[in-house]
Amino acid sequence: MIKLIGLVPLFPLIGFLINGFIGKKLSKGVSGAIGSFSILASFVVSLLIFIELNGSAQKSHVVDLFSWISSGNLQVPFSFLVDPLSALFLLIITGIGFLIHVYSVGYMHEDEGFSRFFTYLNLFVFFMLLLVLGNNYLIMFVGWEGVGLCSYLLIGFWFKNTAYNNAAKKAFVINRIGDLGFLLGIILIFFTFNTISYGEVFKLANTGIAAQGTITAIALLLFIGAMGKSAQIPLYTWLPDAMAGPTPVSALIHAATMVTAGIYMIVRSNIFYSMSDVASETVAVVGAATALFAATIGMVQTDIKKVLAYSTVSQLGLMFLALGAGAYSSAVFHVATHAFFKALLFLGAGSVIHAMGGEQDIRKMGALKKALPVTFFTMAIGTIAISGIPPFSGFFSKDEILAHVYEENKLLWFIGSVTSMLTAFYMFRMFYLTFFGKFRGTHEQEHHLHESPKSMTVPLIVLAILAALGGVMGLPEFWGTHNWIADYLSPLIYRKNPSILSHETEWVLMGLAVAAAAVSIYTAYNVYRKNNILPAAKEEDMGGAERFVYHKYKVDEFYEAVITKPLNLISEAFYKFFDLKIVDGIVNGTGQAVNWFSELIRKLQTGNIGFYILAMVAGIVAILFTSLF
Amino acid sequence: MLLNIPLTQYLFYFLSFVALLCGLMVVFSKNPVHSVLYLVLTFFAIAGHYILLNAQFLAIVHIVVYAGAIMVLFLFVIMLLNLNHDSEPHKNMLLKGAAVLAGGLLLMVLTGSLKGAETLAMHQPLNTQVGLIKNLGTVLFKDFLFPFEISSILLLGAMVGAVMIGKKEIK
Amino acid sequence: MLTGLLIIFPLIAAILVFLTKGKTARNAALVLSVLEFIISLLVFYQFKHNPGAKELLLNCTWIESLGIKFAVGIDGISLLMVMLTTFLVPLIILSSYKNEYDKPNSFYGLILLMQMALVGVFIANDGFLFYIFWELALIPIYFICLLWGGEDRGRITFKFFVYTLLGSLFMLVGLVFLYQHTGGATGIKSWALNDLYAAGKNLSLYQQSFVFWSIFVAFAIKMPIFPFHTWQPDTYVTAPTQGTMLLSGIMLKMGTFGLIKWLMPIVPLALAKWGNTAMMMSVFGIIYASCIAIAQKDYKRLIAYSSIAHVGLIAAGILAFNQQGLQGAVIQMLGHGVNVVGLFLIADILFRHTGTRNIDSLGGIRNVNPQFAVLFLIVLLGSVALPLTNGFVGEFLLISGIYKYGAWTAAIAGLSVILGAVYMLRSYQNIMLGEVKTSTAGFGELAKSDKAVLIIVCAAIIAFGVYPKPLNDVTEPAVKALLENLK
Amino acid sequence: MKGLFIVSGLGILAMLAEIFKFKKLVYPLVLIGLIAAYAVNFTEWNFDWSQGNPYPLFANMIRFDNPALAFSGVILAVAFFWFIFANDYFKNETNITDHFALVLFTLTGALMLTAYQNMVTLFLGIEIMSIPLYVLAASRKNDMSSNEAGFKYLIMGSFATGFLLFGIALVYGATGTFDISLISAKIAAAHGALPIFCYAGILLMLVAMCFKVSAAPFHFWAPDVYQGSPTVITAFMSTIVKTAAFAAFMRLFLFGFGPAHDKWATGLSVIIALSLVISNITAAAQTSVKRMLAYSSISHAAFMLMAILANNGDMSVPPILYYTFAYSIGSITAFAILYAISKSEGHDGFDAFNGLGKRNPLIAACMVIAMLSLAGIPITAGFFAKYYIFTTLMATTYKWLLILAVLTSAVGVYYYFKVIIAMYFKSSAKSEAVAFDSTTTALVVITSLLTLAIGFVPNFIIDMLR
Amino acid sequence: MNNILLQSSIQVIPINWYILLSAALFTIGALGVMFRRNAIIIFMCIELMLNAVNLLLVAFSSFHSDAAGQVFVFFIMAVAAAEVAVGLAILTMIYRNVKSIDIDLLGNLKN
Repeated sequence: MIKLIGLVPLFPLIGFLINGFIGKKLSKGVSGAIGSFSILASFVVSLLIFIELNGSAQKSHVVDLFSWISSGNLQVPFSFLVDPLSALFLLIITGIGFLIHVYSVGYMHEDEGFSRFFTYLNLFVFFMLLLVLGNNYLIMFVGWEGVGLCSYLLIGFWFKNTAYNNAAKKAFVINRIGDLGFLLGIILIFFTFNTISYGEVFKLANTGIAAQGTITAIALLLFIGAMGKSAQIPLYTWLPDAMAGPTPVSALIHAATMVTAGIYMIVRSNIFYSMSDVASETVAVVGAATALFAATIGMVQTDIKKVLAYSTVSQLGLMFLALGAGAYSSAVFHVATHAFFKALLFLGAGSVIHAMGGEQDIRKMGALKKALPVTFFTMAIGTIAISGIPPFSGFFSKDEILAHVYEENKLLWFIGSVTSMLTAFYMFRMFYLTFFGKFRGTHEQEHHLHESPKSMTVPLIVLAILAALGGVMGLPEFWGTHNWIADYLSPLIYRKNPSILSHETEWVLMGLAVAAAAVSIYTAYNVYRKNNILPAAKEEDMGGAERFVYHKYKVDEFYEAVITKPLNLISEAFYKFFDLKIVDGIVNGTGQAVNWFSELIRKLQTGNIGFYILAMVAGIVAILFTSLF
Repeated sequence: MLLNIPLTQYLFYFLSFVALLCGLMVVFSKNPVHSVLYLVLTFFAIAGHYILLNAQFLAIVHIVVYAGAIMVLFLFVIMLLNLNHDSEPHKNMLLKGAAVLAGGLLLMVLTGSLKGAETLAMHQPLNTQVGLIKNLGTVLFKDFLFPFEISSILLLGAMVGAVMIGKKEIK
Repeated sequence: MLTGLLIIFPLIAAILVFLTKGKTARNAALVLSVLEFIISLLVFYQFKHNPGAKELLLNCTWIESLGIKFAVGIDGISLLMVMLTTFLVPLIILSSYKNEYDKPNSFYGLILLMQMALVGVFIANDGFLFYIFWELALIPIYFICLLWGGEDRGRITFKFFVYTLLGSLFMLVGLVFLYQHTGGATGIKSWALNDLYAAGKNLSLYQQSFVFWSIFVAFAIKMPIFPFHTWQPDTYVTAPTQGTMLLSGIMLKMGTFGLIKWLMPIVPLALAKWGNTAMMMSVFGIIYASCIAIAQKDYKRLIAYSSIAHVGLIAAGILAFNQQGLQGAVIQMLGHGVNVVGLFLIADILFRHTGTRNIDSLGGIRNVNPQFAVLFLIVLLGSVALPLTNGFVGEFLLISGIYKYGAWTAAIAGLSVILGAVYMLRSYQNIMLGEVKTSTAGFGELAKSDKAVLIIVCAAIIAFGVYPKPLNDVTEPAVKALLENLK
Repeated sequence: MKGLFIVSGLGILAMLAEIFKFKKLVYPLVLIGLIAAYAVNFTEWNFDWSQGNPYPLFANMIRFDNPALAFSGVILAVAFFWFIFANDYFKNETNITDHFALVLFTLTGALMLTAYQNMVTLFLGIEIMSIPLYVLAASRKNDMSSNEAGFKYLIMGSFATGFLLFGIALVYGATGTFDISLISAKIAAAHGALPIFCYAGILLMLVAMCFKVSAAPFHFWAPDVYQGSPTVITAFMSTIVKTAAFAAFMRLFLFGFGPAHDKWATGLSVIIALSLVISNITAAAQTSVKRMLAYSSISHAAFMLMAILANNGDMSVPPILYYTFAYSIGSITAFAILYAISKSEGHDGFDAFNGLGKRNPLIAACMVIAMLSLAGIPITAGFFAKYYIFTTLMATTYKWLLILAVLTSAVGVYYYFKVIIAMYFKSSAKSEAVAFDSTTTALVVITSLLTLAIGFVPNFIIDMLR
Repeated sequence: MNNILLQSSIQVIPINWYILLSAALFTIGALGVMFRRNAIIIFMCIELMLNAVNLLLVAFSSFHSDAAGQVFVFFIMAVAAAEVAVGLAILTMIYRNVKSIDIDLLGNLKN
């Protein structure tokens, strides 16, 4: 079965081609079915491979397809690698991908770009699978950029809207900044190890043939790539804007899969980070900063998807914090659980938006509990999971991360803990404002409120189950239970730090985390449920600090002022002044100088014989004089 | 003292003086007819030089051709065109100054290049007979036969040209 | 002999086309150029199976007393350039089907004549022959631009002509200088490529520097790289679309090709001394042109500047002069050739359908013609070097090559990846996305010929992005030989 | 040698035609005569002058050795083309026979200049060539421009002759002979120990020759004379006369004063540089095509001088030979077209060519070839000519001149292309074709094809003298 | 007396003096050409220049005892005559047209 790994990306590709070429001629049902079932097929194959891999002793299988790029000793085969990490990601991608496809059949039913949507979505899955399946960095880069493209296409799916298009463009460009770092990292890897295939690179790196500085450089360059794709400071600003895309897109790409590519990449390259303290510390600090920063912004957002988006950024920051602390399997664990509950939350939000007729402002919602029971129930599970309440999945993964961070650095642990507190607070804030209290929308909306169709609710339910139970993958070892995921990934982790925490400390930490979450939830309950305090309806009503945070600390404005505007100014200056006036001016000036000179010399030809003869004699004298004396 | 210097030398100085003076007068006299006459004088002075240089035949030819033919032609044209009055407007002073300057420089450079002429050895023994008609004839019709013949083309060309130009255009 | 045919056939074709009248001209030109493509396929086949075959070489005496021979030959690099030429010319001809040109026979005849010169440049093995073809390529394109160009064409094409001619005259001086130093021991001077290589290596640093700059300037102007580029945007804008395609798609490659084959291996010492300066010019040009492209409103001008940026990257890759840089350059030359033809065709289509090329007054075409939007997008992705398009393979190798030369240089050169995305996506958004405007409402369907060209271009973009191996295989030995030569 | 006799005989025959009333026959006779002269010319090819002597040697006054024959060949061939082009001129002029005679005498002088071996023959050759030319330049008697041209040419020409003679006298004084091969031997033997006035003499002759080939700063006469003279005569001057002047220049300085190269080279290099700059730059500002061609001829002169400057002995001859031929046929094409156009449009400005691309496509194409050739664009003859000069000069220390030549060539392209742009880019009020008679058309096409042919296969001419 | 005259001047006068004299005459001629506007006088000045050359040639001829120099002078005379003939013909033609022989009036062809 592993030999047939090519099938996994092939199915979505076929789906993409069918929908892309003849999707318009197909009915929506057929088109949706092709899209969904191609993913399902992939999922099935992935599952089989996963099982086979678990059963076999050899944990890493390379499947060569063809030689892609070859230039001297730079050999880049198009080959796939099946190992625990990629197999796990395959499952997440195809599994959640399938659910979201199914969900989309319902969600996008009224949209005229229905088949186009599935085309893009299938293409996305194809690239995402390439990303995780590739056996070398360049294949990963192919998927990396490919998913960026799909993200671009899907964010700007409703292409008539200029704001959406801008968001899409922003996402692509910012990702490209990261991609450049990634690309340079790959090139550095190549020139350091003369290969870019994972196995060989890691083996060579482990022997320590590369200088420490080089390793750090590689790690940092790769991390730049990760920062772009996984929306870390300073390249995170595209992700909240990316909510312009249809909600299933937000769920699949901007929450569950694509944005975790950075984590995948670092886990893949964990050896570099283990070898370089500078790099891993950078990762941890950036992760922690992002986590806290995004969480604070999430506190005051009023758009349901924006709340979730900042929460995503924040959670991703948490994962990077884990990576920086060397807790690679914990990060992957959190990727998985986050995929479950964040996809769930987004889809739930989608269901809400669907019911509200497109309304996304939580200030205009409220009391949706009754009208949307399934949505309410499943979202409740998601919210609890993300807040870190046991025994839901988020609790285990987050706790594992925090414990590891505590080992490494107390300050970062503190930041991580504060972030979880804030997370619990704003998630419940959103939850209460959406489902409880009074309905604050228009009459018309109230009239139309309805639970979503089966195609949407079934995926919600499935995801809710996963979000609730996903924790079993990584039960804490100090409970005496088996941490499956840590074991599962251990062949990939080159340098492991044995845990030094005592069980007592771990219990205390866990207790603290749960208590903190509970306090947050209670506060949220108090404010938004019990006292029914609404966020300010208008910006003018907000306090100065709140408004500043509401405007995301004006980071976009800052970037605009520091990067975009100067770039445009430089462009204009280069063009209007430097190019047209100076460079071209010199060229044209030469021509004009010739003309001017020409008019001048022309005057010498006076027509007067006396002058001609005089000039001739002068010439003779000059030549005789210079040549003879 | 005086006798130590051969008469030839006196003659040379005298003729040179005349030639140069008349030459200058050609340039500076206002009336074209005067110029012609001065030029004739110059030619005579030069003819004198020829004789001093033992080129007697040439001296005679010189007088005949230049003073006798060419200068007469000049005079003829001057009379024909009725130019025998000094009506010539002056060149602008700048150009005149430049002309004098250029002329002076030319002279300077030419004389400057005389340096080293002393090294040139005179042909010994000196043959005083080269300028005699017999000698010249031999050279002209032996060595210089081709130029001699071909100069007929030159004269023919000049003749045809002068006639063609001189003819009144038939309209 | 096959190579000889490659040169002669377009000449015959050009004469035949000159003799036709009216619309038959373009059909004849198309058929003949396709035949030429088939010939080049034969050459490719021969080369693949028997690279040393006699059919691929031609070595006739021409001006024997001056050591000038009519010598042509094929190596991997020139083969690809020839393939590019023969592949693009039919496309260019096909793309003109919707444009009504008067005197079509002259128009197409000149295109075919140009093809001859271009092929000649790429396969010449003799310095003099190379120069002749080099100059010869200039004349048809000058007339194409002058006779069928747009506004202010007299001045602009003239500037183009003088500028490039001046460059090539300097090249002639450099080549003649080299020629004078050939034949060391035997004293028999020769223009043969290998003799020039040998002659170049024996020169002193001072002499090599002279040769380097005199020849480099010619190539730099042709490509063009900063600061020799100012003829280019105006010319691209003014020239008829087919002229622009020839200029940017193929003719530009003469410069980069020349750099690879006719300059770098000749002057190793000068390269060590001046390579940095040239590299800085190229790299600065990338950023400079990209920035300027951002400020452009006229779509054709935007592509023109983007082309300067791309070619700056190619030049930088060549100047790095290592396996990856050179191979990347060759592949990117192909990629750029195909992409830019696509882009200029798109500009032409836009202009034909809406009457404007100002991207601000366009918009929403995707609503009207989604198919065009998709084709456009693919071409655009190729030009921003998305993986699995032809642009990526080249760009990756190029940046690798430059990286070997200098990490920071590569980082700066790599900025083109980002800036390219900025201006390309901005133009795409302004032209295709958003609400329909009055100018674009009546956009309508694409003409069959346009669609065919775009589809072929897109297919090529994807095909060579996914499977560039044949290109790599062909270039690798040639590049290795060049690098060997330098040692 | 026989060619010289035939041509001079033809001249005399033409004179007689007036008297014996066979005016009508003169034109065909001349053409036949030229062909005969051309043919006869080459029977003397590779004649071994050291062996027996079927021709009188004239005391080494004149020697039709291979270079001389080659240049004579060029002159005769171009003269043939010129006569075809000028047929219209000979039809209209009243004094046909005189014109024929004068032209043929000039031709005689030109042929002499290719072969002289002695200062006397040099001097006579120059004068035989020049004096009828003065007349021809002034031959449009009621046209003030023509008068002025003739007069300017005459005055300046005689003035230059004065310098030439003074130079000859000085050289004679220093070496005691007029024979250029003996002079050469003497100079070589002296190793620079000759009196300075000898070198002054050489320089004065250099100046005089530069005057004849119109190199700056002795070029002032050329544009005025070229413009004022009848177009046909201008064509004659800029092709045949120029070729002859170069043949003479080359013979004198390569074979005569070659050993004193170090004394005159610096001066010549300055003259070349000045010519390049002044001619090209001034030409760029011209509005009259004819005058532009005059300036362009100065720049071509500068190019040919480069080969002389290189002083490669025999090796310098083929480049000049090739250049003169390439330049001459290019000029003949251009002048033939210009002549017809200025006759039909009434002026010779650039605007006269407006719209010619549409009006007379064939003629316009030929003009393009001529302009490309003059501008030195491959694969025309003009390119190869320039290239050949480049290679010759590249072996010397005067490489800086090449850079200057390249830069000024670019300027040169500007004014040649002004014609092309006018033909194809500018539109004319008139749309009907300019009348070209069939002989002119045929001539123009043949010379254009020849331009391309010898540009592509220059072997014949350059290998001629090996 | 006879004895003195028979002694060629070249034997007592250094050749330098002749060159100097010729140069001076030549320069005077050249000066005249530059200095005057009257075309006829300009012609005469040119004749003066040619005569300077003649004198020089004859001097050198004697100096070298070589007749060729003197023969050369004949040719110069012939040419001078021819030149003058043609020149004066052109001059009269011009005079016929403009009623002047002022060369500064001939300035239509310029630039």
